[in-house]
Amino acid sequence: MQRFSALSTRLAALLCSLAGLLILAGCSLNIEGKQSALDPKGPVAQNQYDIFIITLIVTVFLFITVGGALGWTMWKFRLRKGDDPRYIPPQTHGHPLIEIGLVAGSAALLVVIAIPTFGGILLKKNVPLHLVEDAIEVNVVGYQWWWAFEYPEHGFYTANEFVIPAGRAVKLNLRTRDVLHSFWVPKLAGKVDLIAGQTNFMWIKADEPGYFYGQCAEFCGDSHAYMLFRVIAKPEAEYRRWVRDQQRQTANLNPDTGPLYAPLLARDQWAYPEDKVLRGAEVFARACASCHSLNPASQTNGPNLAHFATRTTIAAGWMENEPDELFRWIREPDKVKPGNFMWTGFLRYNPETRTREVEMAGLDYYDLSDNEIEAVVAYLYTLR
Amino acid sequence: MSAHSHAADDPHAALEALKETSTGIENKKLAMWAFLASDCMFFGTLISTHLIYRKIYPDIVDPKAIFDIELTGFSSFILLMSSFLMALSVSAAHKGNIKGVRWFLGGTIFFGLIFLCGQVYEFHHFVTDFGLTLSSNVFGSTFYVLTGTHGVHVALGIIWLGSWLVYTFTDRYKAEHALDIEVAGLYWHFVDIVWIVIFTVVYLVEYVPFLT
Amino acid sequence: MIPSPDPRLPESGHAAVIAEEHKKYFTFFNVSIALIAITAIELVIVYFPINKWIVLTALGVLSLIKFLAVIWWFMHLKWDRMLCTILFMIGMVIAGGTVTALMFLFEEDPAGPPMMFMLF
Amino acid sequence: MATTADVENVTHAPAEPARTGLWKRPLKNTGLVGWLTTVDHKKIGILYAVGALFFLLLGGVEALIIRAQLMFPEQEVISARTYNQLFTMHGTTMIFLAVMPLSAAFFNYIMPLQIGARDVAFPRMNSLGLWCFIFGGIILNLSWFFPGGAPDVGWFAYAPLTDRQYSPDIGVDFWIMGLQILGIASLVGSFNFITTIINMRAPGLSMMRLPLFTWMTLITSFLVILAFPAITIALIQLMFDRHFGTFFFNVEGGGKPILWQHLFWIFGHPEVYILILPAMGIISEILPVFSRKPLFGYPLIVFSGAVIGFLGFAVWSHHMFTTGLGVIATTAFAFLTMLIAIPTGVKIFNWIGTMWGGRIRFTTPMLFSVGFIWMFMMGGFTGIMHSSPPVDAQQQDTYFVVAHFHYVLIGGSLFALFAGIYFWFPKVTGKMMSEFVGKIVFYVMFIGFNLAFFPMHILGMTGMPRRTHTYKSGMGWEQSNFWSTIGAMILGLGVALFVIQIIYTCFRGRRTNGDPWDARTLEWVTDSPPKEYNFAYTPVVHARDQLWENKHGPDSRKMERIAPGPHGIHMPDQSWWPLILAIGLFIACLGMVFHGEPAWWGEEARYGLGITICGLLITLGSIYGWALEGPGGFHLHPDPKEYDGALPAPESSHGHH
Repeated sequence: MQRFSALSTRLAALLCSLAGLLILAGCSLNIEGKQSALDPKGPVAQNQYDIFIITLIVTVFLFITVGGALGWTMWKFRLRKGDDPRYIPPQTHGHPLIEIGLVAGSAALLVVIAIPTFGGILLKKNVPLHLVEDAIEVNVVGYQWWWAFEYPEHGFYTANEFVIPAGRAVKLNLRTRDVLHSFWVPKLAGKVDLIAGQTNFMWIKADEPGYFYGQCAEFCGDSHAYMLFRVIAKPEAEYRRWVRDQQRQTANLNPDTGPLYAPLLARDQWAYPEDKVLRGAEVFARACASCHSLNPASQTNGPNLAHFATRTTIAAGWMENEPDELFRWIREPDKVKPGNFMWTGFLRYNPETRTREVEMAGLDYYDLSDNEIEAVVAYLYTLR
Repeated sequence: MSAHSHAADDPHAALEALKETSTGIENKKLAMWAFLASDCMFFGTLISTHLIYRKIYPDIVDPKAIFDIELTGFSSFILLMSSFLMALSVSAAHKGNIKGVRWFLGGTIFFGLIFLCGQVYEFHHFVTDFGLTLSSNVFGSTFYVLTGTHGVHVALGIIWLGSWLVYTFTDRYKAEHALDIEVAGLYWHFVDIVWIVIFTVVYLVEYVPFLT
Repeated sequence: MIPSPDPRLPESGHAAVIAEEHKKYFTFFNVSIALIAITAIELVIVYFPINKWIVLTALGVLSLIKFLAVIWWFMHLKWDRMLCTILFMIGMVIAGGTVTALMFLFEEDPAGPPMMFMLF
Repeated sequence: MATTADVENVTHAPAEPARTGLWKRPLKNTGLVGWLTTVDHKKIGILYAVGALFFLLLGGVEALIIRAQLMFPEQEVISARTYNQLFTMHGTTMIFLAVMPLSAAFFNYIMPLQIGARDVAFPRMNSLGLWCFIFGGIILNLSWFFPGGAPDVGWFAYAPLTDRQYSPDIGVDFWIMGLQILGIASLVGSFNFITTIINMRAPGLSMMRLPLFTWMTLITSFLVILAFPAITIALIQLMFDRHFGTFFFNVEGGGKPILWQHLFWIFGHPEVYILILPAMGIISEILPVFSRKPLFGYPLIVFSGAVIGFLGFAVWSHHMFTTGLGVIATTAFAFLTMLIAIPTGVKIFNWIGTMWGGRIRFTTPMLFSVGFIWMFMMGGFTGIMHSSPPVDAQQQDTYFVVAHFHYVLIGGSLFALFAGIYFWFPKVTGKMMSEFVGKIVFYVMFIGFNLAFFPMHILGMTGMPRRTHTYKSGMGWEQSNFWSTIGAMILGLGVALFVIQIIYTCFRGRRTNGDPWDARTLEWVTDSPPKEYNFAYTPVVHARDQLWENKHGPDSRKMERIAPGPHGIHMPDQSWWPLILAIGLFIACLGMVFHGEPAWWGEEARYGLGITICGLLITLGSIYGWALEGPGGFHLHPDPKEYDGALPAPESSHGHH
């Protein structure tokens, strides 16, 4: 037993020093992941990263000094083999000077964190003066479980991914249509919540063009994990072209006055035969159009699908925008994203019956055949 | 009960015999004060909810148009009076004046009932004449839940004091029950001071001239 | 059945208790008169066409006086041990601080207009 | 001076227990009735501990299922809905049904012994707290068995997701009523502990001589009585929203869901300290014993505990840094939060100071205590990180925060509570837990815990949000998640081993004497396990670590004993009423749950209110039964031979060992 005790003491010390090393190894790395906050690409994220590093240095310093003292104490004053276990060490009760000194010391370290913290709070709240001139504005609206992005200066909507000009600040007004969400693109900025009943503000800026992963960070119900989005930073010229393209109508919205797709593209660019596309348009008008607007200037209950074919992802960033994936998404949306309204239809709560009633039917109701879905897929890919 | 033979020569024991508790405050009284400290937070939360929504939506309802400040003022007067009588019942209980306890407790309960009737009348008036219900707007929600919680406190107080009133007529009532009446009284006074706050921040401030 | 007086006190102190409680009677009476008077004043001053801040401050001070009067005399804090007052004040201070902080936080609503003291 | 010798003169008059109420008051303190009607703080403490350990295992199993689901990307071990229910119930269970009641078990069992009291101030109220806890746990977990299932809104239950519009199912109603009844449990318990500690200390045991654990019990109890009202009111408002159509948090009616967050965290932050302060108290008891030194800087530790408690009410919005608070509010809450680091640091410094210069024995309780300091330091330091809002903006709602609070709650609270169990187990049962197995449990848990939660820091910083039931492959989260799951399983193994060890020791454990650790405080002065009357005499305390002074101190600081009077020791009678009262509340809560559920109960849901009223009438009736039956009581005349199993004769300073 005695030997085991000594062994375990040694083991404890070893484990503790290992834990310390892990801390150093784990946190001081600049970990590049698709969604890593340790790989900042914009001033807000950079500022937050810098302050994080300051706190890291302070806490690692504390961990080494306090932990060192603790480890040393454990080692030095342990009961050794052969010691008299009944030895009574001096019964000291404390020393005010030591204690006051330690309190003052830790307070001083906190000041080191507090000062840049204050700067960071101010930075996140307001676009700096030199950037505010050519900042653009985007209204972000969270829905269960997707994102709508509105460009109020240009009058169009898009969904689940949006393009920003690299090098320019983007002011984001955050609102939600239902429950709480949180807008988070780690490489550009820390999150800000979308709170029902109020509008929140944040700003982002991408220093260089890039493709940034974002995700809802506030629990928002069944499919919270599937509420992703993308921010695409493009060079100024490409951004302008993108804005111009987005403002264009992609489809003729009145079925009586002509084909439902925009005849803007050369036929050879189409991957699908025209009759299939036309059939898809009809199915879309019947089963999808009540929720999905094809007019870039209007927003209905579901994601705006104008220019759908230009997007890189579908299902709120969960799947790549490829025909197979799209087919599966339309075939079984309830399996891909449990609880989502594309399947059940748009529900509205009736306070009288205290139940949720279907306001607009979903695909569960329409029960599309595989052929019809293929046609819709064909049609959707014409929406450039 | 746990007095022992050494009470006279041992100072600790003498202290114990006299006071029974470490601080000299009876357990029940101390627990009641702790409860009242906690109850401050209950009402603090309710009052802040009401004030916050009142501030966010100043125009949702014009309380001046529906409040009847004369009635509420009278209710406040009634509740203050009941508090006065409660203090007298406690005093009488400590004196061993059981008749006084009965009369003053009866008066306290009577005034409490009048207050409660006033509140029921007020609620009824709001619902029938102004259509203000729990679910008509935020003001209705916060107002009824705040004043209703206070009303429930009053009602529980009446039940509590009523039980003691009945108890004084039984032969189980003993002199040491003065403490229980004092504790019930603490609760009753607390209900009164909560009303002092509610009367000011929910009713009176609405009448301050600039608020139109 | 006439119960014996408060058992906490020695028998010899009974007369003293009675005298003490008699004195309390007049204190309670005076306090209650004061409370009613203050309530009446409150009811009148809200109609005074003077600066709202004066009225609001007066209202605050007057209700505070009422509040303190009730806990100090009616609730026996004057005669009880200090600990009761401290215990209750812990609750009061934290509750009061929380209410104040909440009111302030909801003034800071970035979406709405500056609502500072719209009510008060 | 009074000594035990007086007792020999006492006649052993038979005690005649009172029999009042609707039925005979239970007299037998053994068997099932004995446990159901007990008012003995020790039995109540044991029941608390058993219940809490049961729920700890339940919550642990929930956690393991969660980790299994996250082991690999894009898995479908369980559905999204089930996952959401699991993490909601895991959080709620661990906080309200495992850690808090386990702390309450120690409050109940240890605190009265530490202050030399016969019992708590209100024994029947203590029993009410226990039964409310049990029924609260039952209500919460009943939700699994009803259509719609358990709540799936998170333990924080942010509005408006909890609105009937977004959560039409019955789960949230179960959650509301379960928490409400658990709140009652905590509140009545805390009023009781406050009264007990302030009022029932042994003669000479001044506040500044109180054992640290008792101090932390007192501060925790204050936190409970001041924090729980906020959530109680918030829950009532939410209940009104869901059942009676009010607009407190309903956006369409003008409600502000942000208000829920404020009210929730006004409760929620002090709650964090409610979970950790008892653990700190336990550590502050164990470290001196195994270092053979008094606590370093006792007054400062007490004071910093009080400061932590007080500041705990002034920092709630640091859980809401990302909700768009104003600059002033954000800054104020950030700086106040940083301020809390100072008293917390003081405690760590003083614990090191306690060990410094001592003679440290690394027994199992000591290992867990030292493990606590290390792990709590880790959790504390990550806490300092997200006290800074800009840093928090990246860490909030990510696995970094999950790592942080598990370091504080497992590495912190749970390790300390386990240390407490190993430390006081011989006190409670009179049997020693095996040191060898105990150390294995510690190392398995320590390794498993760090493997499970350290990678989560990295997960969080590389962008993995919390409360997501799955994640895409290729995000760089696979490795960490895999190892984290492995770690969680090792941790689970450690806990399982621990439970097996406890059960084994209960039946087969080695008997021990009253003071196996050479301890310092008053609870070790009596028998182990203590007799139902705790102390056969009233201890008169002359020093802070009274037992240590008894053994090693000068004569002037040795304890004195006042023998009971000729009537013997007064014991309260057992009672059915606390249990019946809790059943009444249980019925009332269930009625309220069903009231909101027309979806599967149809029009009959309106009977829910009727059930609630019946439940409340039972409650009211039991209050009358309770009051009229009175505390009752009988007198015990302890056999002089039973006195002070562990206390050495005051004359000899080296009588022990």
